[in-house]
Amino acid sequence: MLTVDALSCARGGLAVLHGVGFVLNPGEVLILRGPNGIGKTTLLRTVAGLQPPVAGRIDAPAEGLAYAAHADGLKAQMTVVENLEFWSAIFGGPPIDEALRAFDLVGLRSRLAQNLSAGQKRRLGLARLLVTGRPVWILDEPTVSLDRASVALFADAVRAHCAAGGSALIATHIDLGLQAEVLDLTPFRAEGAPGEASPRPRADAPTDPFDDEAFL
Amino acid sequence: MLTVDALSCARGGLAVLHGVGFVLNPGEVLILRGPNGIGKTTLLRTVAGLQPPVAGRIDAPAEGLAYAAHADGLKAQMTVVENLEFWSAIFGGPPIDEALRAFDLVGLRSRLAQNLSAGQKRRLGLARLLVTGRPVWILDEPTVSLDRASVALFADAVRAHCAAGGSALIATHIDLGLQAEVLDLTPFRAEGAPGEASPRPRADAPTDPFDDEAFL
Amino acid sequence: MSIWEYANPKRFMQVSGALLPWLVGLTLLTLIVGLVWGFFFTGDDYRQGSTVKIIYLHVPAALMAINAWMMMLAASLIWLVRRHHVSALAARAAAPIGLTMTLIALATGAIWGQPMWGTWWAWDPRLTSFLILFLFYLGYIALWEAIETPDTAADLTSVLCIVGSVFAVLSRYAVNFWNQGLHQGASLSLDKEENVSDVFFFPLLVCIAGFVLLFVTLVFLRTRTEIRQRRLDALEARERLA
Amino acid sequence: MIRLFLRDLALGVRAGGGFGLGLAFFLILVVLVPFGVGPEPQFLSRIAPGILWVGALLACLLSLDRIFQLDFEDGSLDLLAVAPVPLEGVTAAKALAHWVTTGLPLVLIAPLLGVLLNLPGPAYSYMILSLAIGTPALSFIGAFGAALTVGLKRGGLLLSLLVLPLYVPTLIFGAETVRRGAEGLPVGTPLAMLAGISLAVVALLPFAAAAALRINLR
Amino acid sequence: MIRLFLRDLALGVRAGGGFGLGLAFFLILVVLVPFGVGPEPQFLSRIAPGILWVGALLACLLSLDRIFQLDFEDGSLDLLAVAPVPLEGVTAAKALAHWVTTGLPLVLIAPLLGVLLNLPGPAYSYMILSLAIGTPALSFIGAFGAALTVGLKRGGLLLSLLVLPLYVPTLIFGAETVRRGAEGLPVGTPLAMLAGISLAVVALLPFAAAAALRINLR
Ligand code: HEM
Ligand SMILES: Nc1ncnc2c1ncn2[C@@H]1O[C@H](COP(=O)(O)OP(=O)(O)OP(=O)(O)O)[C@@H](O)[C@H]1O
Ligand SMILES: Nc1ncnc2c1ncn2[C@@H]1O[C@H](COP(=O)(O)OP(=O)(O)OP(=O)(O)O)[C@@H](O)[C@H]1O
Ligand SMILES: [Mg+2]
Ligand SMILES: [Mg+2]
Repeated sequence: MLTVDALSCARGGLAVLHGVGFVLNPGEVLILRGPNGIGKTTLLRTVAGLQPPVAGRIDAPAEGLAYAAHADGLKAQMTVVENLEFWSAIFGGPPIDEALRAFDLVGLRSRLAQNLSAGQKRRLGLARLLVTGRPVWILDEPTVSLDRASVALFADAVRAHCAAGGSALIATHIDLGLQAEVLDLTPFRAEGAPGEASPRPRADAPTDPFDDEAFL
Repeated sequence: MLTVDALSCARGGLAVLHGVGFVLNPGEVLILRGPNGIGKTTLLRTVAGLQPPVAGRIDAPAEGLAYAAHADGLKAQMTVVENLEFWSAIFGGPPIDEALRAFDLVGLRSRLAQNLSAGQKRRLGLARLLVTGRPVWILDEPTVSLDRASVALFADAVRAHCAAGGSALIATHIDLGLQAEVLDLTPFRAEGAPGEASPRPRADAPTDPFDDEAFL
Repeated sequence: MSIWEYANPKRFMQVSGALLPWLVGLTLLTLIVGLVWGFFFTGDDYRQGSTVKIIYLHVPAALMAINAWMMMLAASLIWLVRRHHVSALAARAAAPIGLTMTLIALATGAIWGQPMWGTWWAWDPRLTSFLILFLFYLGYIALWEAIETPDTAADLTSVLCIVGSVFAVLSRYAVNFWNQGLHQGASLSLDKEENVSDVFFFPLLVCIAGFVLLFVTLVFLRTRTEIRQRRLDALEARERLA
Repeated sequence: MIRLFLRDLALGVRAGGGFGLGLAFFLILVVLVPFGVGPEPQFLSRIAPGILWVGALLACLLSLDRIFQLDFEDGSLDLLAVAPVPLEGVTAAKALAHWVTTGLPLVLIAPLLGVLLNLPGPAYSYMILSLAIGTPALSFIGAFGAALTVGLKRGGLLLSLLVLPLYVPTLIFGAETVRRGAEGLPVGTPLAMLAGISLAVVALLPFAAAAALRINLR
Repeated sequence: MIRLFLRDLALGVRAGGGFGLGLAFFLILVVLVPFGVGPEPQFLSRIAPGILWVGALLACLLSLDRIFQLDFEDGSLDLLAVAPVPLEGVTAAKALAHWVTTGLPLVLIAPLLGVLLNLPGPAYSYMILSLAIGTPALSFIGAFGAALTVGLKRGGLLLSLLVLPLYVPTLIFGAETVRRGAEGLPVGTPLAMLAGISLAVVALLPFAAAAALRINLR
């Protein structure tokens, strides 16, 4: 469903991860782990197609990905229902009732998004995934500021999604209680990347005279 | 050190919590728990003096509180050191080296804040607490997007703060591994507040004819 | 029992509800008498012809436009000092009425200006400061609309009203300095020689009284509406949350 | 796409930055100019076309950063970029929504403000016509500028700096149309040029804007 | 407080909205006006004082929302409100930083732009003087407006609507000073009024602004 092969990605012009590879099959969940700053967000944005890879290959179904990031993409001046309906219309996805129920938002239907608490906002951001109708979910720390009950709701939603043949790629620091493979990113840290102890060979002495690493 | 008595607070003109009371002594940590939307953020803002209480009393030392919220108050265009030094100068607090070390930011000293990852930003936001030199910390979900190692750093910082006679009031959903009292906010939910089943008496039939509840 | 009793929403609703029918009747009576007297039972002016009759709309509207702002200023101060919700809502209620009065004065003035000065508009000090007043009303109303939390909105608009008043007075003076005008000076003062002749004067007084009553009536009505709106919002919010 | 357009309309109206305010700004600007240059009527009537056009341009400019900035900040733009809609369509829909909330009301109120500035009688119809034809170009050029600066924190002034030179041709032909109209000269050429610019801009700039957005997102 | 002022200066310069851009906007506006009203020199020289003043005012206005909005969004304002510095001082420091990054450069470049608009010879010194005295008032009034609208998402246009009428007296006295200077008339009264307004505004409005901020934060 989603195949990533020997992928390198960069942020701010600096290589962050190097040689990442994995395969995500329908019905599977893959959890990305790694300390803060290793490059999880960068990897997910690259896979989602928001930035080009430095090297390597990403095989994803055309129009098959749904991405949810640190920011939720909610309009403060629109209500919960309006927000969801907008995204449903854009993606041509399923109707929103199911999504409202799955994330326990029915009681908040007509509240403006700006009047939600941090966790309620996050639930709405996750409900958006359901109305995209996309098979592959790419999630960056989805459970931030959720309480235990809401984390369980989220886990249920992921399970239901996988049971229906979908799959999910999730970067997270906490245990979601999902049956999933875990990919630790630490071994893929690019040489010389932020926080690395051993510096890579000096830039003024490249091995290949035609390959200048200042322009990677 | 901090005494809160029969406190009611409101958000958006609507009562959220009712009759909250607690005492925080030097060296103590109090953890606030409660489901999403119960009013933790509202309570903390009220205690920090950012919004007036509807009723009740807050006894806090003058200029004794340091507040850290969902947003970190970082300037994207300033470096880590510049950000910390600014807050240190404003609060007239201790020098910043200690704070940099405590949150493992030494290697990021001269990075612009906008080029930090989510977790690194959060660490910087927490380091700010150390340079305020204030005895009472008021923290709203401080560990959002931190990895395990960083959560441990944070817990160490809180322990050191308490050992030096400080205290902390922390709203969080996860277990910080701190020795602390826990206050569950669920029983203090105001009548008619979000999620409450029994509606309060209708507005057009208030018991006291001179008390109009639309204007609380 | 102090006068502040009436600042209680419940009490205000009771009293204003009882008063309103009388006010409406009195307003209608005065206005009809004043306007009919002015329009049909006074002769034409020897210089201005029948256009002079615009005065019966123009002058009262202009007076009320200014006084509405004064009333808002007073209500804002009361809100800030004593925090009586009714006074905040009364200020909010008065703003659109003041805006309308300003518009009426501007429009009737423009219509009058065409025959009198040969132009719809001139950058005369009084006209100009009226235009600025119009802008102040617009900004004040826009600020009320833009803020969602009622008490916050009341506080901020009150601050704006006070600061705005100072600047409005300042503008009035500045504009005077900037251009000498075409517009008539004040001619209603009782001790002046060149008063408008009595034929126009008495119906004009009745019209002014009518406009004052109209203003009071409308403010009462709209304040009641605002209070009900506020209660409705509170109910709806609770309903949604329950 | 239509959904996006409608959403932006709704947000424009709700978010405190809707119809009324664009108008209000235009109004205020037109009121301020006489304070600056003095109140003589024959004088005002000479500069009226230029001032009205410059005013329309500035009213447009002030609301430009709303086009993409908010969507960028709250992450909507990331999501739209991976949504099954072409980004060119997104930029066009947003520019159009901007025009309906900003340009269109300006066209409608311009005659009223013409009175304040003593605009000569025959110029009114040309004023409306030229604004109606020219303001879409302002919105689409502005959307391109907004797309270029979207990543920058509060790029408001940078945006103005980039966009204003691009506005020059529209401004010249627009104001020229009204000036000629006021003096009873033929207006065919400037009006045709104005229409040409508008058409070209509306047809082509969404592509440039979409390209700029893609670059800014990565 | 000084730290805050310095930080705001540094941010103003770094954040892509610094010195250069305020100037550039002013420059472009002054360049656009001849396109709008036509190029006759004696004509331009008559409207020059007014246009320069209106331009300064708009350049100021465009950068106003930066004063508090960014700090509000990233939470700094909450933190400053509980910090051991009076909020009045915070608003004053921020308004001052705004003046140094926006008003001051305008004062310095105005003579250059006067040349473009054919400003009459004797008016130059009055132009500089009146701008130097008047622009601080613009920044402080603007800071008050920004404090009123800080909670509102992209309150840019609302801010303009609130602030522009407050700018009227400053504009009148400023432009009047230059106009009289250009014609060789005495300028004492308008200049004194301008100075009076500036002093009063700088002394009093930070209190109103701080009050508005406190209300907006809760
Ligand atoms: C748009 C244009 C106009 C505006 C905004 C305007 C505004 C005002 C205002 C504000 C007042 C009340 C002043 C006060 O009592 O303090 C007033 C009064 C008056 N206006 Fe106008 N005016 C306009 C045009 C005209 C014209 C064209 C005429 C006729 C020549 C006129 C004749 C009068 C008269 C006779 C009064 C009563 C003066 C007095 O006794 O105070 N106005 N106008
Ligand atoms: N312009 C830049 N220059 C240098 N390093 C940068 C720049 N921008 C980002 N980085 C670094 O790139 C790394 C990858 O960041 P990314 O946001 O992908 O991390 P992450 O794994 O998502 O971390 P977190 O768990 O904290 O969200 C970080 O270490 C960050 O500091
Ligand atoms: N304008 C409003 N009208 C009605 N309810 C509101 C309004 N603004 C906020 N609320 C509600 O007030 C409650 C308290 O919000 P608060 O942010 O304090 O919750 P919280 O405990 O911090 O939640 P979280 O854990 O999700 O951060 C929420 O249920 C929220 O939906
Ligand atoms: Mg991340
Ligand atoms: Mg919260």
